[in-house]
Amino acid sequence: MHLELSGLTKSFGSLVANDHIDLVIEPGEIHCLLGENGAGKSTLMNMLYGLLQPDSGEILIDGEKVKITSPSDAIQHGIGMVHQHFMLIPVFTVAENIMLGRENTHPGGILDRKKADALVTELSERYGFEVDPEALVEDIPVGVQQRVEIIKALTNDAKVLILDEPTAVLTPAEIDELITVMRQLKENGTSIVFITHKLKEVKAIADKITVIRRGKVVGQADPGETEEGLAEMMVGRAVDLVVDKAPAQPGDAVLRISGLTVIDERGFTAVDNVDLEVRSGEILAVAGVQGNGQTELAEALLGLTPIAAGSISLDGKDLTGVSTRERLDAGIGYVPEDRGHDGFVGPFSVAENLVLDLFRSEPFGKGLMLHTDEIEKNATARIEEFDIRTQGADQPVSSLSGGNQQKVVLARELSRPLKLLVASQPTRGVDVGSIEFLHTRIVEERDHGTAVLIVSTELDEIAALSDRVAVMYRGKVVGVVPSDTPRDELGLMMAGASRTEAHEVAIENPTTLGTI
Amino acid sequence: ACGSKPAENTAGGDANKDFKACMVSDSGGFDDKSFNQTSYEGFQAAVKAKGLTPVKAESKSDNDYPTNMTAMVAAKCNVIVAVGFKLEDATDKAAKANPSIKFAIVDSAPATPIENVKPLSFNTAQASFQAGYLAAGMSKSGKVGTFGGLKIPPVTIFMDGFAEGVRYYNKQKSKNVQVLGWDDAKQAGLFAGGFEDKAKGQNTAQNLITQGADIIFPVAGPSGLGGLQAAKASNGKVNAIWVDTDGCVSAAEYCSVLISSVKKGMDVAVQDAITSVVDNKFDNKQFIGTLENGGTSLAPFHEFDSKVPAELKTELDTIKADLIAGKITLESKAQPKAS
Amino acid sequence: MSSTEIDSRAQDPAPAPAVIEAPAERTRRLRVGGLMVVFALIGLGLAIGTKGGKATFQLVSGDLQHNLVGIPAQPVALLLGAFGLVAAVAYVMRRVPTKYAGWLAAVLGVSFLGAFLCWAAAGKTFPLANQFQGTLNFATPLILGALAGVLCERAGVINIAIEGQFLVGAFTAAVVSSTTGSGAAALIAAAVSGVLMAALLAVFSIKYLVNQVVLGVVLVVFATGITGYLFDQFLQEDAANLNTPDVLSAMKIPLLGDIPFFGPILFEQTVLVYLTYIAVAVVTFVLFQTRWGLRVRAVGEHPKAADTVGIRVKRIRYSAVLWAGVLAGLGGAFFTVGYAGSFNKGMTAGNGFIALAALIMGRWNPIGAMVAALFFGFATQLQSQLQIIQTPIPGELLLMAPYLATVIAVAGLVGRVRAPKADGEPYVTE
Amino acid sequence: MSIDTTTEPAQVPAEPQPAKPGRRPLPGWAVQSLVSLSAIVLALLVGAILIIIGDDQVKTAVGYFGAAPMDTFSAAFSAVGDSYQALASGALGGITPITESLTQATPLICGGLAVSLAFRTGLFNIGAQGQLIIGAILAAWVGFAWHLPPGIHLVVAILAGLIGGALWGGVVGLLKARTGAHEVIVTIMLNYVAVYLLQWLLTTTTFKRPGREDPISPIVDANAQYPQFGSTRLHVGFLLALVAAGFVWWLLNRSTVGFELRAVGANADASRTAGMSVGRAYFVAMLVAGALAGLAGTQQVLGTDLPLTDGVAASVGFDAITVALLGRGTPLGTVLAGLLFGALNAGGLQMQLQTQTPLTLTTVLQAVIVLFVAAPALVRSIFRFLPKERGIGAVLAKGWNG
Ligand SMILES: Nc1ncnc2c1ncn2[C@@H]1O[C@H](COP(=O)(O)OP(=O)(O)OP(=O)(O)O)[C@@H](O)[C@H]1O
Ligand SMILES: Nc1ncnc2c1ncn2[C@@H]1O[C@H](COP(=O)(O)OP(=O)(O)OP(=O)(O)O)[C@@H](O)[C@H]1O
Ligand SMILES: [Mg+2]
Ligand SMILES: [Mg+2]
Repeated sequence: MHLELSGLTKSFGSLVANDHIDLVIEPGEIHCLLGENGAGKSTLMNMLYGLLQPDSGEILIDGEKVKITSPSDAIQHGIGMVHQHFMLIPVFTVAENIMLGRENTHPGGILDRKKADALVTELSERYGFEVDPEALVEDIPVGVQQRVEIIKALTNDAKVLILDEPTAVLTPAEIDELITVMRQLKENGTSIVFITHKLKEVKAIADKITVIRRGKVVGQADPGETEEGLAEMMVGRAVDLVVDKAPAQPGDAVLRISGLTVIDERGFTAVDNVDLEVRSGEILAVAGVQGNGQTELAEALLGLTPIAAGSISLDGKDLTGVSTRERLDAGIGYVPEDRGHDGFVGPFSVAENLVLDLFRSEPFGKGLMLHTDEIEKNATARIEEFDIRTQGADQPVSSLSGGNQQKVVLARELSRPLKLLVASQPTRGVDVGSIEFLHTRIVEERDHGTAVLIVSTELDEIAALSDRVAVMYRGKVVGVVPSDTPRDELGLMMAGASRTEAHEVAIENPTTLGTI
Repeated sequence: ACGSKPAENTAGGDANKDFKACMVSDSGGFDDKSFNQTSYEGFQAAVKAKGLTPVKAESKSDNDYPTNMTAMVAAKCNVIVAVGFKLEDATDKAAKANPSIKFAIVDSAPATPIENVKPLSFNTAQASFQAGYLAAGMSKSGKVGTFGGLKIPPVTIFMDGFAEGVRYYNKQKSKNVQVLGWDDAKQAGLFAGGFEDKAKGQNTAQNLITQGADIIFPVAGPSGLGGLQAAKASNGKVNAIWVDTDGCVSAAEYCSVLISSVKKGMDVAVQDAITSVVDNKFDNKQFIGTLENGGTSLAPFHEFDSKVPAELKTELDTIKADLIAGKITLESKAQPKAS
Repeated sequence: MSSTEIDSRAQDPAPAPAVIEAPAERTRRLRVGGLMVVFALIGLGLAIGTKGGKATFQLVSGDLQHNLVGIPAQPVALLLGAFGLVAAVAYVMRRVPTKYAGWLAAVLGVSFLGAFLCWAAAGKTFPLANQFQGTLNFATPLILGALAGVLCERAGVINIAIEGQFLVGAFTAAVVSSTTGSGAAALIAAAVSGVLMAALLAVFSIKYLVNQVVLGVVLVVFATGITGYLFDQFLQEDAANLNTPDVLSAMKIPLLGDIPFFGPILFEQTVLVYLTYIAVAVVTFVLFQTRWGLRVRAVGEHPKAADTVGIRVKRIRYSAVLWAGVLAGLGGAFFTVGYAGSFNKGMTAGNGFIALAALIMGRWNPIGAMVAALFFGFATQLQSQLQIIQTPIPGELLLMAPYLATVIAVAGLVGRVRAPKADGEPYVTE
Repeated sequence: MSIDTTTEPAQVPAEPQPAKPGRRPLPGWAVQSLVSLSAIVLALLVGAILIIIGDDQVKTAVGYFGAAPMDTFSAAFSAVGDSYQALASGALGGITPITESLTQATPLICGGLAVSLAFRTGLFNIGAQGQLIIGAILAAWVGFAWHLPPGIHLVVAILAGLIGGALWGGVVGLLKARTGAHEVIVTIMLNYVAVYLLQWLLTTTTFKRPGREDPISPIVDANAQYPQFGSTRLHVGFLLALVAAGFVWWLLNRSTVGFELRAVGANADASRTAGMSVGRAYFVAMLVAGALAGLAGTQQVLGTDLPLTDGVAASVGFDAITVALLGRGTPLGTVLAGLLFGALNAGGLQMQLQTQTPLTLTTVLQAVIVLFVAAPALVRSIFRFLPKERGIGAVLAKGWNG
């Protein structure tokens, strides 16, 4: 299918999110879209998929003008999409999610669940996925959820498949798998629009690259282009992809975790007898596939999840069983994994969010009194310092772009003296320009002598930031390795291999991304 | 519907058109199938008979009493009738401030008499006593039942009288008819918990029926209508006695199951009170409706006229005479005390 | 070890069930268990205080002389009390696999109730069949209302307006039955009026994006006002023609009606009660086994996801809310043609709010809502019966009991509930 | 103090909206005033239809419509005209009506604040009714059973009312925090419990008026009564209501506790992550909300000469929900909405008196006004000339999940 977008324009209020965008997608090509956060990639794809209506411009399929006013139109035209934010219903089973919208039924509208199960099984076999059709989506790991999304998109026999940041939550091995599937689809003549912030992936798979900046197409690039070149096109200035950081000068252990065990709500052992130490002035990265206990580990450190056994101490002070507030007061800074959920209060202003865990103490509050002028003053300073792009300190944080929201959270946590910074996925979904800034700030914090614990599924991030890496698998720490461990080896450890096993296997079976 | 325009209706007696008769309801409203409604009927009767100008104000809540009372005074009413004990404070206050206006209050009496307030009270225990006797005499199962809306004296006075009537019957006849739903000695019994929920009233009555009661005496306003519905649904096995008004008139659809009703003559009392003001015969003496003055009475048997044995009818008359003569005295503490 | 082996492990990082109990689980166990022990002890205490003699239970409604079973009150009460205590202690001590722990609570519940009844009925006759009969009477409108709520809220539209729908349904059924004399017409009219109220709810929440909590409360006020006004201006003046509905008559279902004990209770009822049974079954089935139900649940959980697979979110929401209107309207009809006859102002007396509570207590599940409604109906009926047979418990306390029991049940047993994720959130598309 | 009811909700401030530059001929509050004004006009139209169909003269005139059609219209016009004139004069036509309106508004404002405050914390407080009742019970009891010097007696009685309400609200918050029990269920149930408790207490000798069998308490001592303004029924409780509104505003916007409450209301997870105790916030919010409802309770028994009866709460607790919603959960909005409802109540009584229009009409009017105010899009589709409002009014409670 030959797809042409011509002069597509979309504004939100006074903001022009897409400005006369032209794009051609040839049959059987993998077309990468690159751009900063808020560049307008998702907006463009949402118009193609009928979720948004263009203000002007048109969509042509095989030379013919079509009107796509809803996702069902798009589906009928053979367009499938995997959305940036999961479009799965957590309380439904995999099969239910996949059949939704195109249910096979017995007479009387009664669901034919057998057929749906069979379809899931068939598709997952065809593409080498392993998915249990009866499992509840909320119970399966994010990586598997992503597969369900892909199966969902494939069941429509889409001629054009849009993948909006599908790899943000996948392990290297899973990304490899996805790349294989994409190639397989391409061979069958399916065109793919692929959006990602990871330049390595782009280079590995793209046939064509289009870069979008501030709602306009700024050019096409060749897959042979260097990462720095691509980054510069995206951001419009030279970007340092490697964080300049001096070797760590670790001091004494600040955080001591021993025998930590967390049982989750479903009764499963999420964190299994973990011992770890983080020293002042070093960054320890916890690597692992999402759902292997890192989230619970971080939450347990903050007292957000009750622990079943073990102890946590900070600077020799026992924190086990102490409230979250006391832990924050003891000098822990925390950047949660899901910023929208746990990191900020959406309807609150930037200024209020910047003091979300500081408002009780001077100068922002005293006793019952809240000092709003001090809060304003603080906001002005932090916005300046962290280059938060906002129309004012009283703008609600929910209306900021993802990268800027993340800056608000980080600015808040770094604006008080810390002994330990715990940051989960500090740059998920954030563009390269903002990543550069956020990474620099985290390293600065380390250099001030703060102990830093980063939880990340992103091997690039781990490579860029960490001084040591602890790999978690099924709630256990399978090994603590130096930061220069090859990514294939880390990838294998994240799948449960011990360090020595991983070392051997990685040499025998290099992955696509590992060799770039 | 293309009729011709009716001529202006000036025929009715409007002899006293500049005499304003006013009435304020309590929060039950004039449609409460109970004392507000009955009082209102008396009010209307007086207005019609004397050709007065009527002003009525319903109260949606307790908050409205002072407001409505003030508004009545402002409207230059000649006589203001307040319905219900909850209006007493507002009435007393308005009366003291406006000595030229006459007041009457239903179901209440100021602790110390006020010059221009006529209290209208009713000793419905007397007619209820007859009703209890009647019920006991008519019961085949040997069990009769009663329930109230809330445990308040205007309600329990009926239940007291009823229970005493049954006991009197047992004593006279050496029978053992039981009263379910009220123990007047312990002052404990069955209540629906309110006056609105008709379904709940019905279910409550049904529970009495299950326990064997074949005559139901509901004292719960609209909720009590549910009790009549329960009787009706029993297809003749269960009958009922209504309160306040003659049920065959106010709730005609249930007449077939109504043996009789305990009438509380608020209509007559209100009418008389208003008329007395018009006729310049007002006094502030407390009116206590009794069997003697017809302020409370047993309603006609209507459809049961042929089913109530003549002997029983005679006995009821005797009881009435005895009550009037003071040969029978009632124990109920809820009876109005003459002030 | 090959890479594929490792990969396949990576696909399934689901950890093994824990040997140690999760802290949250433990808290819950101790809370529920503590409550169970308290109740077990109360049960035992009552058993000890039970008078001698027989407690008689009547098994078939009707003449109180027949179908009686007498049991020695105190011994049975003691036995049940002890049984309950064992169950409670076993629960607290985790002596039964977690899977079956719920059964212990059920065992305790039944034995506590049994002991309580023995205590209350010692030397008296307790009409057991009537207890269930009354439970059903109280619960029927609550079930219909709660089901209406389930349908709405599963589709993502909060329905606080059940009370309003009840009132309008009751009013319409009464008027139509009075004017046409047809029970069927009355039920249809009640359903239609329920749908009209639902249409207000739907249009204002789905099209005009009005906050649904605001909307629900306002619709109740509106329904109270409008039925009250029409009653004042019309029904009051012409009650004979407008407000003398015929109550539906009970029909016995052959065979089913002959089942001992429950037969006459469940299967000698009006068509409205049968419609209620059908509604529970149909709503449960439709919601969980049909295409429409799947879509309803989808738009209530994650409307955007449903949209992306081509489902018309608003259309599904409209249909769910309107169908719910049918149920709520019928629930309203119960108050007039279904049971009590003529209409009077405010006659639903807060039952719509109780239905709302039942829906939440039943965790937005049709069966759960039914159980909650039955629980409430049972408690209400029990207090009424106990008032008649006269127990040492003061009547005033008995009147409060159903409400207190609900609070205890919710705080002690139900705990945190989770509404459909998108419940109350309007869906806005560009 | 003169208040123009028709424009009251107009000044309800919008919740912070993302500022979007653009051509806006009118400021946001002006647009909102217009919408609210239009909503009231629409509601009066709906009311007019009801008045016409219910009017006896119109009914008669319709009977001979063919013979004299104009009669029907003139009857309709005069019915509506008379009714609304009475409504307006009862609400605003002079000192007495205005003070009546304010008196009626007083408990509605406090009750509305109780609901609003809980809303802002993410709780749906249906229990103002019960909280008010308990507050009234304690305040009345202190008022008539204790005998204290002037001033002190009033203060103690008010405190008792606050404590009573706070207890009843606090239980809800505590259960929610500790066990997760849904506040909607608990508040509904506790309303009933409060009513039955009150009914029971009124049969005890402690509460019964000496010499009376009726369930009615003595009126509180003069020392325990709110001083009244001149000969009107308006009392100092009204000022307290305004003070309470100011307090709630301060609490929400200028205090650390309020910051926490609002944060928990807007995003409980993020608040917890930021070290706040969500459970404590629920508890505190319900405690204060209960106290505010209790204050409304004191206004019932210490303010307007009312003894304690089973109807002492009237329907204030439920009307308060509507008031809070109309006021969009803000203190100022709640005050204005309370004044509007108070005026409608007072006017409705006058309307009934002069034109025999049932009070239920006021109820319909109140519902329809809130309905239209909450649906500006609908109002705008009827009155096309209205400019577009930016964003839709603040969403209070998002859903059951907070
Ligand atoms: N519904 C909306 N309303 C208002 N503004 C919007 C809306 N959706 C997107 N925008 C704005 O449009 C711009 C483009 O957003 P878009 O989601 O397309 O970015 P993106 O390129 O996909 O970014 P990311 O890499 O973070 O996913 C952003 O500035 C965003 O704030
Ligand atoms: N109503 C709105 N007004 C203004 N901006 C909005 C609105 N809705 C969404 N946006 C912006 O649109 C952008 C795209 O939304 P989206 O949900 O894709 O977030 P995102 O930036 O991709 O975040 P993340 O990085 O967490 O995925 C975000 O930057 C968000 O701030
Ligand atoms: Mg995007
Ligand atoms: Mg993003």
